Formats: sequence, structure tokens, C-alpha cells
Amino acid sequence: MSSYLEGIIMLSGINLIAVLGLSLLTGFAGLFSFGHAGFMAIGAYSAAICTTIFKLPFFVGIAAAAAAAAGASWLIGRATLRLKGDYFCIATLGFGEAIRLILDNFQGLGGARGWPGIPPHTTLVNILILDVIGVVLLANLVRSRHGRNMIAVREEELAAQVAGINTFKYKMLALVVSAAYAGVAGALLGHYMTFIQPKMFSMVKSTELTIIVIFGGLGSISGSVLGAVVLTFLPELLRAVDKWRLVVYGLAVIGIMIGRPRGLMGGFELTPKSVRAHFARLREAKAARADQAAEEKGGL
Amino acid sequence: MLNVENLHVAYGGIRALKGVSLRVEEGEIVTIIGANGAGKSTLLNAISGFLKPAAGTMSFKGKPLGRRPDIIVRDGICHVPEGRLVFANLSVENNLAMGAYLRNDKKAVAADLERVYSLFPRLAERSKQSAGTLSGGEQQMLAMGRALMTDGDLVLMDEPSLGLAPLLVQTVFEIIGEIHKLGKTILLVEQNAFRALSVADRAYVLEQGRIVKEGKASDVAADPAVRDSYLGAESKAGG
Amino acid sequence: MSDILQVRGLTKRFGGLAAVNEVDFNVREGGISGLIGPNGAGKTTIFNLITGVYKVTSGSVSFEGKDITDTEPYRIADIGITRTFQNIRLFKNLTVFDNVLTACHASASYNLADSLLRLPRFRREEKTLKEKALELLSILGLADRKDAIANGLPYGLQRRLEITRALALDPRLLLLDEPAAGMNPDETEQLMRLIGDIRNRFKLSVLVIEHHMDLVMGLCEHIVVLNFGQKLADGTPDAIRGDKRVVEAYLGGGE
Amino acid sequence: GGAQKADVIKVGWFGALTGDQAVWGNNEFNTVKMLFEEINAAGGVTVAGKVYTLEAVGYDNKGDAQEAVNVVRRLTSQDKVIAILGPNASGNAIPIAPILESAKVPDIATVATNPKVTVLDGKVKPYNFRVCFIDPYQGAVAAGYAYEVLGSRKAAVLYDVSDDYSQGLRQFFVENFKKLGGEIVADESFKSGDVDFRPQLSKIKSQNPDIIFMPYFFKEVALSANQARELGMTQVMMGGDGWPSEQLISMGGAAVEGCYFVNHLDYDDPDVADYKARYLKKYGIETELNGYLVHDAVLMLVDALKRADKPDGESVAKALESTNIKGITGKIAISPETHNPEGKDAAIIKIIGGKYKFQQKYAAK
Amino acid sequence: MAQFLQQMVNGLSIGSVYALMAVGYSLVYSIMNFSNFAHGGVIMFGAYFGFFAMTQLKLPFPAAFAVAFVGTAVLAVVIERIAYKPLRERNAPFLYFIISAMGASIFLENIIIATIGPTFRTYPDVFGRTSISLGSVAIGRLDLIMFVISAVCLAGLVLFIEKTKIGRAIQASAYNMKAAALMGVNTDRVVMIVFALGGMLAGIAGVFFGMKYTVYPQIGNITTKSFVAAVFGGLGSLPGAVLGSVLLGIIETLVAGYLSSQFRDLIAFVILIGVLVFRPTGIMGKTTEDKA
Ligand SMILES: Nc1ncnc2c1ncn2[C@@H]1O[C@H](COP(=O)(O)OP(=O)(O)OP(=O)(O)O)[C@@H](O)[C@H]1O
Ligand SMILES: Nc1ncnc2c1ncn2[C@@H]1O[C@H](COP(=O)(O)OP(=O)(O)OP(=O)(O)O)[C@@H](O)[C@H]1O
Ligand SMILES: [Mg+2]
Ligand SMILES: [Mg+2]
Repeated sequence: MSSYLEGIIMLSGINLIAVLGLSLLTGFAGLFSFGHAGFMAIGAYSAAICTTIFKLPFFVGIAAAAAAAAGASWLIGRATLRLKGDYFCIATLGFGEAIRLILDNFQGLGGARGWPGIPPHTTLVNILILDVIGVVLLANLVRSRHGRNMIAVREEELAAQVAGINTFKYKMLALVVSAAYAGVAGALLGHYMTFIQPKMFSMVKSTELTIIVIFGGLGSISGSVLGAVVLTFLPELLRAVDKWRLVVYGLAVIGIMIGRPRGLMGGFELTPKSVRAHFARLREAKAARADQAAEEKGGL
Repeated sequence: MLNVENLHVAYGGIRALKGVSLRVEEGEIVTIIGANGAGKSTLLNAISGFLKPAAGTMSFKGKPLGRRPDIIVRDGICHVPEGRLVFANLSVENNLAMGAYLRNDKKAVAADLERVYSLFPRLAERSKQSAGTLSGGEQQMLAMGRALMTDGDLVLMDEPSLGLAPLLVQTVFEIIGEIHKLGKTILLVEQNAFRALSVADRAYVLEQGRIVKEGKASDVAADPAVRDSYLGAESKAGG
Repeated sequence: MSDILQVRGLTKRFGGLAAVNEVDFNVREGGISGLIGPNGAGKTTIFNLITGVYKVTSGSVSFEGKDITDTEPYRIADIGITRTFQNIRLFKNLTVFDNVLTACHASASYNLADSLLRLPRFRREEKTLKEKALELLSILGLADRKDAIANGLPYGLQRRLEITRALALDPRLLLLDEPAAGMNPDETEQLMRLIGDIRNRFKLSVLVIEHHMDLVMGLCEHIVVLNFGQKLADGTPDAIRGDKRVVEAYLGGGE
Repeated sequence: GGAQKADVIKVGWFGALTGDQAVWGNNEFNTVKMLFEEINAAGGVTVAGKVYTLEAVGYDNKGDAQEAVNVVRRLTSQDKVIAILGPNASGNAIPIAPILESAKVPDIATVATNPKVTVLDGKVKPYNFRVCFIDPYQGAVAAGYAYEVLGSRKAAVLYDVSDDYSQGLRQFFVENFKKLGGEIVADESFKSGDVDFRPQLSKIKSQNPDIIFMPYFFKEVALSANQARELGMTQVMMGGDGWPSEQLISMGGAAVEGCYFVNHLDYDDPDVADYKARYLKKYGIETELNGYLVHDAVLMLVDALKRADKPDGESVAKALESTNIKGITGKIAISPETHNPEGKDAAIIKIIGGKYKFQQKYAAK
Repeated sequence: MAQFLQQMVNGLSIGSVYALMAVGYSLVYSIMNFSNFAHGGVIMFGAYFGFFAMTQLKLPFPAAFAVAFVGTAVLAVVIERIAYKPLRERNAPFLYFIISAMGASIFLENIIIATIGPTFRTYPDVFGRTSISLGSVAIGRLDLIMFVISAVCLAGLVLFIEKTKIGRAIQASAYNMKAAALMGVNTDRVVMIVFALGGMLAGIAGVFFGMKYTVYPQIGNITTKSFVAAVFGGLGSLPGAVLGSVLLGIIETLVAGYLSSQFRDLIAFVILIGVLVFRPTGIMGKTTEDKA
């Protein structure tokens, strides 16, 4: 495999982890975050501290990244999770920018000039292992009572409350888990690039992640997987068109939103069972259409 | 006045109306009764342009029905929707003003406003309150009042007595009577079939998307099958 | 029979408006009580106050002898009170089964680690949850619709689903806000029977808001009447039917 | 025709063609394409006795580090280039080092002035080179000139806290100015993307410095200079190599009159003027600073190619280590220890009458 | 003291830029209930329209100004038709609108870069760069004009929405399109009017932004700040958008002037969160309890 292809696969694998986390938050719990790159930054720097300064093994760095991002998200959640919709959105946006500003000013870790010399621990193998773990854990989570409670919060908050669901707690859980995923992604990214710089975790990165989640389809893990792969590869495929690349990218985003009502895989989960059910539904719908057509003719 | 022929409507794969034909003559009160989910609201929504029929034709005052809801309103059909749909962010007063959106003669509008307030004194009391905080019943009154303000010729009413206290249910039916006396034609959908049949001239029975019975209201009310499944205790007690 | 719920001096103001004003009443344990009154009398507001959706302006609510005034809504459900809404609030895009299954969550105790790793406890309890949800659905007659999306259900079935969801929490007190709204008399009658059955089967107490007098009079053992936020009367159906003030303010002369 | 078709050597370029750094990226890539055309038209390059033409393969990375890595992977493994020109941002040049190393392809960065681009933890990176001088040097030049030549004793600094270049220059200016005995009376910052600097400027104004050091790019320089003048500030302003651009004059106008900046070259030099004119003729717009540097990067590459044993990355990298040429930005003598052009004089430019007037060469002590 | 007064003037000036951007943004929000991230792109186009009208078409300022805001009104309507209308017609959740808007904003920024290039452009001098001095406090002439124009736009807009029939139809449609259609409102046209108005405001903001600062493809990014300001002031409330903008401008200025310019945005953010914790719907947002 060429190093180029390998690189893109690695990046989509890394993106995927962050996207999975955000998918839990946005797709399942219905919260919209503009600051996820901030959690990635926390993860990247925490992991780099572990491996570069303290010379600890990589997996310790990854665990530290997850823990640090989760901890930060818990704090920020305490302050902002009671806010609704766009108000929460703004709070996360502010958070993401604030993290970046702190890192920019913190010369101990390189400040805005960045931190080179991080060991290249990230490999295709450890990315793929973490991807699989990430997907399995997330799938397990959303199909448990905890996951269902998050979905209930998204669907109808008041009814969820009255059904005995502590909506604050479940929003927090979704936020913390998704931040931990973002932290892990940050750790992987840092050790893939061997260099981290606050700039890498800008709001553009956060919006990119959100676009992937929605592009893939809200509430669909397989959609997120597909979205992460497609949208990491798409800009690379568009390299040939040079500066028109982002023009096409923008159009593609609009196109999918208006062309695919629920994202690439919205509401649909790719499992053997669902595929069978889908075909069964298709057959039924076809039969129903034929039925209806016959009747309309008869009625005239 | 209104003619519906062989109307088919579907929600995605679910077929809600399967060839409904009906007509409403000028000056009539026509009622449609049917169980939950029979397709009554679907029928009214199709008439007022919110649902695109899969097949069928509709005409109003001899002309084919317009395509968009606002054009249909302009032609003189107004719709009191199921679930009220009052403008929660506007005051009661402004909700009523919205009713008169298409009208330009200020005097007549003012007179209609007076009449609405006298029909529903509660609305006059709450004229400055934002409609979203009204109680369920108050919102229903507002929805009726707002429809009166549009001054259409044909009024479609979707379960106007829904969620109203008995006293008000009585009032609502009185109001339907009054609106009718003002020369308006009414197509009424009601669960309270007993009441509906008693004010209506003619009636249709809708079952699972099909008209299964039609006729003079009194005949329909007397039909044993209808009595059994739609009129319930009230008719049994009354009859 | 003791009282499961006691409401004392309950008041709620919205700006200058006292939507509920110094209301006292009790709900009997194991009984079906009715809460009636003209539109805007404050019935729904009382439900909102009991279930913690609104903050009480003054007064208190106690349940089984314990003060529960201003408890968070989700805690109220744990304590044993659940409700339905006047404007149906289902988890619209989920299936009927998932609506109920979600509400069953409190019957399981597996933790986050159990679910992430699918430990035996998760499997065991999840199986019980699913069985419980299915059982409830079949008791309430929704079993054949279990895979339908809640939003597309006919109105009546949506109401029924809301009740099922409330029952999934094993309440001891069930609050129903206009369960028969939008039903025809026949369906209303079925609903009446259903509510009676539920009470007997699940051994719970019911407080129901309704405008269908057949249902209220036929079902309730005890009725509280509100008017303009205040309690107007309180008693057996017969007493209420005979109360001149109630007839005047609510029932109407014709009936 | 019997002319034998020459073999092609592919050279990569990358930088920002989109995003907020696009001005510089477009300028660089245009220059590379223009020079390659000229070289090919003049017969190409002879490597180890064989004639080759040059082909530029360029990609946009939006100024994004992650994309820089993708692009370099692509250039090395897919397009099989033998050398890469660019990028202009240090943050993009640093993370590509391991990939260059494993692909054995040298890179000549243009305006990446962070020391860590070529040297990390005291070790030189074998495949990273650059054509510009580095931040510590530029900072020292600016501080020295301000203190010793302009006689400033109280300096204020305004910098872009989220930009690596700006932060680096600020740091070395402040260190050197203090070492010389000067005082930093205000040390204010803004964030990339900001357009209003009056709060910071008002604060600086209240400290009444002799000089304001503004180590950032011309857009912000023009905006902040205009705003400072609007606030009635008359101080001399000074900056680094982010300043020079035709657009600085058109946007800054009178506000930047009489100000100084540290530059890589003297605009009045005939070689410089020649390139400038060629660029204007071909593209119809003025070149930017990046164009001069990538111009010299191309010279460096061509020189290395001529001296290389084989037209491959490893040999070119080896040849680059002993570069000693004269470019339009001055003498370029690459040090094998640092891969930086050592002893490159800085040019001090003053803006007079809307023109860049060369003042003197200045080397920091 | 002089510095304090100057800082207040600075804050007001920055605030009025945010305000001009935030009002159009907030207007669209109030009816469509989603954050129209393409607004920044439209503002950027406004700046270019005005610039080219003055430099290429050699129009006098008032004409160029008109070209700009008519152009952006059309642009905003076109974006609505292409990127939002199909979503509106199938009642897509607000997230889809936001993503579509982001797509549009990426498109707008990059189409400029790809066609006319990324260079910075400077407006010809219209109002003069000199400022009016009051003691030691300098007030920019352009700032004053902008301040007046923002105030006039806002007042006009509020009157239009509160007092006219179409305004009421806009409010009604904002709440429920279906119900508005039942009253005979052509909701499609209402949406068009709202986008045209929002676009016009964007054009005005763009021209002033371009004159005050400069014209470049990334102008849209600055609207993030006005987005924050609008939320801070209370989403969907036009006076709130203005108040939020001015407050944000002043807070930022005072933080930069007296606390730390390094941490300006951080401190401003903490203040913002503090306000939202106590007023979860912003300063002027309605705080009604959800009616259950
Ligand atoms: N938005 C929708 N999506 C899918 N199915 C729908 C939708 N709305 C209605 N239906 C289905 O269409 C059928 C007819 O519904 P409709 O609302 O017209 O009934 P109705 O007679 O008005 O009943 P009700 O008395 O409950 O108001 C029902 O089976 C219902 O489930
Ligand atoms: N959030 C609120 N803000 C302001 N006023 C409110 C609010 N909620 C309810 N009200 C007012 O309180 C009064 C009681 O309302 P409530 O919904 O409790 O009535 P109700 O008895 O349930 O009536 P209905 O039978 O019509 O549902 C009404 O006048 C209503 O306008
Ligand atoms: Mg209906
Ligand atoms: Mg109620």
C-alpha cells in the first residue's frame, strides 16, 4: 500500500473515532457541539505529555487523553448543559476557542508555535484496533438502557423526565463519553503527526466533525463510519481540481443534505438483520404500490 | 360548492385515503364521522392543500381547487385545524388579526372582531396574553375565532370540540349554528358524532380511508350500525 | 382507605395570574379520582406542579406521607407518580416497542460498564426488560403494532401508548390528562374499561382529568372540581352532579 | 524535428491555495510554474550529464498541518517527486519531516522561520532545508536596529497570539530588546482573524512607547496602523518579513509611512527588479514576498541538481547540504549542521512616499 | 479616564459592526429557527459587490451601496431556494439546515478565492479616515455613520415587523408555517421576504465592514462573533441582537484594555457563560416556562 493511501486510511480512522463520539452526542442525545476539536486538543496534549515528557507507554497516553478530555467535558457540562439548543452550541464554541487560546498562551507546551518531536506511536494497526473497539463500545452503549435514555432525551425532553430519566445526567454521560472519544482521537492524531499545534484544533475542525456526523446520518453508527471515510477521502479525490476543491466540497455538502433526506445512512443501521428487514420492506412497498395502482384504476 | 372525486392520499407507504368522493352544497352543514385514524383529518388537509393527493380531483365553486394553501384560503375555504395551531408567540389579539390577513375593509374586520369577542368573552379578557400560554380550551376558542375572522365561505372544522369542557362543547355547537346562520357552509369532522349529526344536514361515514355510508344526517344517525359503533352511550341513553 | 396524595394550599402564579390558587385535595389510595373544571381552570397546571414540571409558588404536595413539593420530575417518577400529557408527548420517531422499553429502564440495575461490555448482568436484565415491555404492550392491546413508528399511529393508539409508557415505570399513582380527548363515545367506553382494568391489575391509584362526563361519572369514585384556579367542590359523582355551582360553571344547564 | 525529448524530473510544491493563507500560496505556486517554464524553455537542467525538464506538481493544503502530511505523502509515494518546495508556514513544515525521511525526499521551506523546522533537540533533520533566515535572527535584527540605529528605549509589542510566526518573532524581539537595555512597556496580542485592534492600541498609547513592534502579516499591519493613526498615535512602527507586499501600501497608505521592517532582500537590487517585472508581466498582479523566496528555493534546487550524482532525492539532499549561491534574497550558504542559510544579511526597509526604500544591510550581533 | 472613555468608544464601534451583522442573522433565525451560517458569506459578497461597483463600474457611493444590498438580497434568496427550500418542504430537522448553511458558506468563500482570488482589497476613501477628537478621545467618522445606520436599520426593521401586516405574517410564520398558510399567507413569499431583508442587512454590513477594514474572502469568519453576540442578547430578538453586540464589543474592549489582551476571548467567554447560567435564553430572550 502506498504511504499516501495508508496515510489517508489512518486519518479517516482517527477522524472516525472523534466522529463516533460526536455521533453519540449529536445523533443520539441530540446535542450540537461546536467545540469538539477542543476535546481533541486536550487529548492530544495530555497524551503527548505522557509519552514525550514522562516517557510513558502509548496506551497510558491514550488513557490519559480520554480521561483528561472526559474530565474537562464534565466541568464544562456542569456549567452549560442546562442551556438549550443554540445556547449550548455557543457555549461549546466558546469552550473550543478558549482551550485553543490557553494552549496558544502556554509556552511550556510550545504555545502557538507548536510542539514537535512527539514519538510516532500511531500506526495503522493501533488505529484499526481502536476503531473496532470504539464501534463496538458505542453500539453496545446505544443499545442499552443508558443509550435509550439518551435517545429519549433527544426525542422529547419533558416526556423523558416524566418517565424518570434524569435528563441532565444522560446529557452529561453522552457529553463525557463523546469527549473521551475525541480525546483518544486527539492522542492518535498527535502521535501520527508527531507535532501538535493549537491551530490544528480550530473551529473548522469541529465543524468538519459535525458535518461528517450529519452527512453520515444522525443516529446511525454505520453512517458515521461511512461519513468519516467518504468525507476524509473526498477532499483527497478532489486534489486534481486545485482551488475549486472546496467549492465542490461545499456543493457536495448541500447536495447530500437536500438529496438524502436523512444523511447517507439516516436511521438505518448496517447489520445483517437490518439488511434483511430492509429488503423485506422494499418488497412490501412494491406490492402496496401495485395494489394501489390497481385500485386507483378501478375507482375511475 | 365543493366536489371531491376519487381522492387517494398516502403518507409514504401508508395509504390513508383510498378513493374518497364527497360533495358539499352551498349553505349546508355536512359532517364526516369515523373512528380514530379513519382519515378524516387527512381528508381536510388534502382539501386545504397541505397534502398532495396521489390521485383524484377536487373542485370548489365549479373551478378546480388551487394548488397552495394560501390560494385555497383566498378562494374562500378556511380550515380550523386539528390541534388548534394557534400562533403561540403572538397575543390573542394578533392571532385574530392574522385571521383577517387577506381582508382589507377595516370596518368589517372590526365588526367581526367584536362578534368573536362576544361569542368568546374569555378571549376578550385575555386579548394581550400570548396564545401559547392559554389553556387547551382557550386555544380551541381562539382557533375558532381566528377562522371566523378569515370570512371564508366554506369552513372546514376538524374536531372543534376536542378537549373542551361540556359547557363549551355546547357553546361550540351553538357557534357552529350561528356561523351557519351567517350564510357559511360547513364541513365538520367530529368525534362527538351524536352532536355533529344533530346539527348537520348530511353526513358521511369514513372507515379506513373509504366512505362506507352517506345520507341525510338523521338517516345516518338512525342507522343501527352507526349507532353501535359511533354514537355510544350517549345515544343509547338518549334513544 | 388512606390518602396516597395530599395537596395543601397549592398555588401557582404566572405573572399576575393565579392559575392555581390555594387548592387542597386528596387522592385516595387504590381509587380512581377525577379532576374536572372548565377550560383554563388550572387542572393541567396542577399536574405540572405535582410532577415537578412547574415550580410551586406556595403550598405543598405530599405523596404517601412524604413531602414531594418541587421535586425534580425524574425523581417524581422514581417515587412512584407518572403521568400522560394533554398534548401527547411520545418519543415520536421511535417504535412503539422502543417507547415502552425506554420507559422500563428503571426496572434494570445494570451499570454503564455492564452495557459497554455486554456482561452477563446486562444480558439477563435486558431480557427481562424486553419481556416486560412486551407484556405491557399485550395487556394494553398494542402488541401487534409494536414495530410501528409512534408518530404514525392513530390518535387513540398514541394515547394508549402514552399510558403504557407511564405504566412501564410501575407507578403507584397514575395521572391521566384528558385521555379520552379526540375519541368517539365508543372508544371512550373502551378506554373507561381499560382504566378500570389497569387500576385493578396494577393495584394503583388514578387521578384523571377529563371533559367526557360519561367517563368521569362512570369511573371516578371521587371528584374534585376546579374553577378559576380554585376548588369549587369535592365529592362523589352524585354529589357533584347535584351541585348547583358545578352545573352552572361547568356542566351546563342542558345536561 | 529530430530533437530528442528530454526526461522529466518532477518537483513537488505545496502551500495554501485556499483558506486565509491563500494569497501567499498562489504567489509561490505561480512563481514556481513560471520559473520552471523559463528553465525548460532555456533547455532544462543537466543532471549527471543528462538533460531533464522540470515539472511542478502542486497541491493545496489550506495551510492545514494535517493536510500537509497528506499532501507530502501523496507527492512522495504517488507522484514520486524528487524534491519539494514550500511550505511557507512552520507549522506545516515541521510535521512532514518523518515522511520526507522515510521517502528520502528533501524539502526546501520558503518562509518557515521557526528554528525547529530543520533542527530538533540539537539534531539536524536530514531532509529539511530552508531558504529564509530564522526567527531568532530576525527578532535580533529588529531589536538591534530599533535600539541602536533608531535609538528607541521604550518599545511596545502587538502580536498575533494564535500565530506561530508572530509569537516566535515577538519572543526573540522582546528577549533581545531587553538584553540591549530597552524596556518593553506594553506587550499586547490579538487573535488571527481579528480586525479591530483599537482596544490594544489604546492601551499601548497610554504607555507612550518610542516604537511599536508589529510582527505579523500585512493585512493586520495595515489595519492596525490605520487604527493607530486614527487614535492619534504617531509612533514609528516596525515589523518583520510579514510586511512587504504591494497591498500593504494600498491598504495602509499614509498610516505606514515612515515605518521600518526587516526584509530578506533589497527591492532596488536589479535581479529582484527583473523577477518582479517578469512576474507582473505574466500574471498581471504584483508578486509577494513568498515569490522571492520560492524563487531562490528554485535556484537552490537547480544548483543542487546540477551538482547531484543522480536525479533522486537522496543525491539532491546531499548536494543541497553544500549549497553556496547568490540568490535575489542574498547570499545563500547552507550550513550542514543546521540546514539554514547562515550569515544571510537582513535588509532594513523604510516606507517613504509609498515606496519601499532600502536603508541598509543589518546583521545582528 | 481618557483611556477609559476611548475604550468605551472603541467598544461601541466594534459592537456596532457586530450589531449590523447580528441583526440580519437574528432576523433569519427568528423565522427559520436555525443559525444561518451562510450569512457571513453573504456579508462577504456584499463587501465585494460594493467594492466592484465603486472601482469597476465607477459608481458613486450611494449607487454602489444600493448595488451591494440589492445584490445580496438576491443572493440570499437564491441560497434559500437552493439550499434550504427543499429541506423546508420536507420539514427536515434544524440540524440539516445548519449543515446545508455550512456547505453554502464554504462554497461562497471558496468560489471567490477560485474566481477572483484571495487578495485583499481596499475601498476607495469615501468618508475620510480622519477622526473627530473630543479632548483626547478619538471617534471615527465612519463609526458614527455606521452607528446611525445600524440604529436606523434596526428601528425600521422593528417597526416593519411589529406594525405591518407582512411583519405580523412573518411572526406568525415564524411560529408555524402551516397555520400561517391557513390564514392565507403565502409562506413561501414570506420566507423570501425574510431572506431578502436578511440579505439586504448583510449587504449593508458588508459594505461598511469593507470600508472600515478591508475586503477579503474570509470576512465571513468574523460573523462567528456576531453569532455569539446574537445568542448572548437572546436569539430571535432583534433588540437583543443589538444589545448583545454592543455589550460583547464593550466587554471585549475592556478585557483587552484592562485585564489581558492575551486572554481577551477567554475572559469574554467566561462572562458570556456566566450570563447564560443566570439567563439561559440570553439577555432579551423570552424566559417562559415550557407549557406542558
Ligand atoms: N404524518 C403521518 N405519517 C404517517 N401516517 C400518518 C400521518 N398522519 C396520519 N397518518 C395515518 O393516516 C391515517 C389517517 O389519519 P388521520 O389523522 O387522517 O385520521 P383521523 O380520522 O383524523 O383520526 P383522529 O380521529 O385520530 O384524528 C391513520 O392511520 C394515521 O396513522
Ligand atoms: N406557562 C404558562 N404561562 C402563563 N400562563 C399559563 C401557563 N400555563 C398555564 N397558564 C394559564 O393558567 C391557566 C390554567 O391553565 P391549565 O392549562 O392548567 O388549564 P386546564 O384546566 O388544564 O384547562 P384545559 O381543560 O383547557 O386544558 C390558563 O388560564 C392558562 O392560560
Ligand atoms: Mg383527525
Ligand atoms: Mg389542560
